[in-house]
Amino acid sequence: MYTEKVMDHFQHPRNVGEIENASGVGTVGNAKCGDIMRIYLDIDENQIIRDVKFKTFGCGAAVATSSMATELVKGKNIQEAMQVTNKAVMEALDGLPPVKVHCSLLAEEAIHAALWDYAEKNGIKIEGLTKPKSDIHEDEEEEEEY
Amino acid sequence: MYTEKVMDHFQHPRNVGEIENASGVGTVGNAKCGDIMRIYLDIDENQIIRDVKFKTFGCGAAVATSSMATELVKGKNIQEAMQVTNKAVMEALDGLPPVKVHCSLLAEEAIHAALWDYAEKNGIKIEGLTKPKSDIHEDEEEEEEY
Amino acid sequence: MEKLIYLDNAATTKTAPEVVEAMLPYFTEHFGNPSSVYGFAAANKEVITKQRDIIAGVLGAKNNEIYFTAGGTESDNWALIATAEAYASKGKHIITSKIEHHAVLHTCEYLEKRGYEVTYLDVDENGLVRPEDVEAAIRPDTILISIMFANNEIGSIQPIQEIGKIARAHGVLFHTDAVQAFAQIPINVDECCIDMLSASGHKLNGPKGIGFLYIRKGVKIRSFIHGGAQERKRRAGTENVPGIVGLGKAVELAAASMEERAGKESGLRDYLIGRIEAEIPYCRLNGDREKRLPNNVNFSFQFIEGESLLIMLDMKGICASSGSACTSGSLDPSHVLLAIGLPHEIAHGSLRMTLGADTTKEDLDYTVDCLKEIVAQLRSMSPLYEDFVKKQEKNK
Amino acid sequence: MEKLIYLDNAATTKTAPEVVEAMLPYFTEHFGNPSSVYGFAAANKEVITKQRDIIAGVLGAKNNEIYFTAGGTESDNWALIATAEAYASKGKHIITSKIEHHAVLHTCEYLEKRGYEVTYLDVDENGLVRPEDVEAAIRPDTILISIMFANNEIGSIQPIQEIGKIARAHGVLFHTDAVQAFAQIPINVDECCIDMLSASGHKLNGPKGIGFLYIRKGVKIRSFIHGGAQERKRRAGTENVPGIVGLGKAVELAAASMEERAGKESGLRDYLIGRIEAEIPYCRLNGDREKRLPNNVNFSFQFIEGESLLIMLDMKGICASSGSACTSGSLDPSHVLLAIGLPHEIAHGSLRMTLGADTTKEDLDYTVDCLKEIVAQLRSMSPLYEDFVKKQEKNK
Ligand SMILES: Cc1ncc(COP(=O)(O)O)c(C=O)c1O
Ligand SMILES: Cc1ncc(COP(=O)(O)O)c(C=O)c1O
Repeated sequence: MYTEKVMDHFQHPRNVGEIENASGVGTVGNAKCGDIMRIYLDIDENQIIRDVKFKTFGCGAAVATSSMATELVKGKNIQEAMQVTNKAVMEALDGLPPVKVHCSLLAEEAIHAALWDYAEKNGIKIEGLTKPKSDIHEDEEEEEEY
Repeated sequence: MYTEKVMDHFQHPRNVGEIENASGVGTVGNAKCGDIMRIYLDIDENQIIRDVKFKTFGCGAAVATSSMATELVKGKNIQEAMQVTNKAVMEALDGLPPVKVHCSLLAEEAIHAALWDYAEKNGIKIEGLTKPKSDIHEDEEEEEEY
Repeated sequence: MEKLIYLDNAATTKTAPEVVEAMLPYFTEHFGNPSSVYGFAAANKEVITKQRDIIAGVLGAKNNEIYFTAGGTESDNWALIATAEAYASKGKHIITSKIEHHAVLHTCEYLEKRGYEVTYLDVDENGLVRPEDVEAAIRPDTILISIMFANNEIGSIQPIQEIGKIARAHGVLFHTDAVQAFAQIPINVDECCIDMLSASGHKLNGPKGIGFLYIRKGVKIRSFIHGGAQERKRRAGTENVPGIVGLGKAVELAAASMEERAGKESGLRDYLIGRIEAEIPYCRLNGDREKRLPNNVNFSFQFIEGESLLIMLDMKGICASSGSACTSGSLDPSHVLLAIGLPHEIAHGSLRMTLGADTTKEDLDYTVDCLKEIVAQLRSMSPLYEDFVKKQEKNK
Repeated sequence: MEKLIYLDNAATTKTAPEVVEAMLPYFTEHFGNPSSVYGFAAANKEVITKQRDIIAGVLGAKNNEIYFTAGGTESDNWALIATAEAYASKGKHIITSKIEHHAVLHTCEYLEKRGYEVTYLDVDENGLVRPEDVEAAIRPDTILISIMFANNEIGSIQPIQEIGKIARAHGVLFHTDAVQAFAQIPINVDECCIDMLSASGHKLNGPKGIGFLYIRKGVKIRSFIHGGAQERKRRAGTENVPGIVGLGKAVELAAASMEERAGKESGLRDYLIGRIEAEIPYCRLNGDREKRLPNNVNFSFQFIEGESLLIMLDMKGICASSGSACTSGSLDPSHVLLAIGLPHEIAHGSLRMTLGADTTKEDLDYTVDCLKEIVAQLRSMSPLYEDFVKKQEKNK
């Protein structure tokens, strides 16, 4: 079902944990749908992401996308971090099964939510960043296509 | 499907043939339904069935019941021959599959038809004998019983 | 029984040993449920996909257009009933032929009871549907045309491409029951404009209890069997993994050998037809002489009845079948033989012999020798033959 | 993979080697079509009858009340749809429960779209239907009650005898999906007043793609799959002879060992439940503790999600299943777990382990050891657990 990369990131998730007094924290998803991701960012004065940690409640893909997303933003500046889309996460993982694509969206959203928190705390505006939806599943509805 | 007796009578049918100038001949069934039986009787002046022959177009059971029916009436007087019912034929064959029961009816009917012919020719009345139906299948209709 | 000459490959075939071998590991080793998460079982999902690829390849279809079922009958039921339900708002008229298998005909009768109207097309004396009849039968409320690819009794191969094109031109869905034709003769679903196609494993040296329905992408029919999300949510029930693997293997083998087999079988078929016609009087070949399945021979022998013939052949170790009523427990002989215009008594005296990959010329020689003898014997005890001979003598 | 501990016997079972052995001759040797006239194939008809005898014997039913199908799903579809059609003139109301298998629930939804009305009964927190609820739901137009014998996820065994008696008293037909219960626990169709019963081969060490529907004599439902005259004209399609033989063998074996197996398995089951409850905090046993299938264990582990758990167990060679949405590709967790009142996030963290005849105490010890470790690991990376711990610390 999952690629080797996904399995690797699931089995050995990078950057699991918390950051005390983080520059920004974002939590997305909801327990109802079975995925919650929380991202902690430690951002320095040059707007470089010095450290990043995550915690995730969810399936294998949810864990792997969180892990990969943290890897992709680590050491980047916030502008670069904004470029880490769900597509980028998926590509870095060599793809996801169709039913799991929403996990990668969640990872993107979690990064954005943490950046939003950072921006709010510091009273700055990040280009292209909008307030995170509280539930990214809301507008998803599966309709089988034959 | 068939008992050993049926198979024996099918493989080695007794009394196949014709009787020239028979005392009575009866043909029943119709080609539409796939069975036709013709019975020839040679009846002596004491109303004893001296000889009997048959010809049958039909399935294995049709042949076997004709054969058995001829065996059962041979040497009997016409009153005794009237007692050779389809049940008697079936029993003598150790039974028939349910879908083949009509063959034994046909055999009974064929004997009766030949007797009727004999009675007509000789202007006598045989107790319990009615004019043969031209098609014994008419009032059969299968309705599956669950 | 010593000798066994199996000439009933249209009824069912021997499962090829390679097929059984391919299936075996999926009973006791890789027995997992393909819907499971763990690798041990999830691997079976890919195994199924592989079989789908094989089948799609043979038909010129796409992988996700193949749906596994429990056999040809279920496939036919699904195609007809689900189309009727899905397109009821467009119309309730279905076109089929009088020579379809009961899996189609009885399903049509079921639909008739549920408010649908069915046109049963006549066939010509060779058992062929006339494409112009199909076209003439199409109405604004026609939602489906279902014509079999080749007939199971008399082997006639229908003008499927012409019919498919007519269906397409009129925007009507086209289903074909290819249970007898698939992997026996070439079929391309695009060239023939086929929207749905039924097939069954056990007719092509695969296992019983497995088949498939091809459904062209875009055809909006739903499930026939409701439940779990298997087969892209269109056919519920835990996948019959060994069956699917066996079917895939059988299709692979059949497709690879198709041309060679067809050549060999049609040669033997014509040899058998030739000998019977030359050596047994008062017989008639049923079905088209040219547009005919490579393995099908069907004769009517006048004055005798099919079941007797079958039993006598059986006693000689020969397995064949008949359109006689007696073999089905019903009173009427084969609807196919009646549809090509045979009188009842001729239809009752029919014999179908369907060759297989193993059939040899020696088998057929032995069969004809037996047949000659048996036909003569049965005629000698037939009142119909007696009448016929007497009439002939009178006319002399 | 080195070690394989298979704890997903409710999903499917390994086909018993004796079953495969019993089937084998029917692929390549006795491959004939049971409807044929010649002895070679007609013998298969008797073989099928023998299997019917075995199954009927186990249920206290009559031979001709057993009809072979392609599996539990088809049996459920047949029972519901054909009853709905046959008794529509009496009424269009059906009663079932919220915890049925999708084979029943989705068929009910299909019937709802076709004008039927379905009452889905609630269950109590242990997953049991209340007989009084069944009785209260009966209306003059109720034609069918369909309640599963035992639940496939949480193993709860329903009060089938009480429900059957209520159905009988009110003159309503009673169907039970016994796919998980048949040959695992004793069932007598007369004692339980069961009119129809579904079962599936692959749940009891038989083959996939075969099952049966018991239909009490007198129940006037017709075919669901239309075509040939097989199965006393009630289920068309060439008989899956190897499958039927395999099913018969499996039932024979399962019935003979039922009592002993149930004793052994329920002992192991309770051992597993005991260790988990003692050693893993924040967990909940789902399903009734007493009225429970001998082989079913189902837990929810708070703060973690089921699919992750399954993958981690898989990495340790342990096969299990979960009611998590992620394992089914849908967004909602198991409808069964929601029906017993679990909140979504708890339902997502469920784990089902279903034992088999081969399961050993060592397997379970190893499983619990792994489980402890994995649950701790997943909790350590769960934001829900983080929040919970922080809240607890605050409250101290
Ligand atoms: C033309 C045709 N259609 C459908 C079927 C039904 O296939 P099955 O018996 O495998 O369900 C058959 C064979 O019996 C057939 O010959
Ligand atoms: C309770 C129940 N009913 C029906 C089914 C369907 O059986 P099958 O998948 O064999 O069609 C299953 C198993 O999947 C089940 O557990």
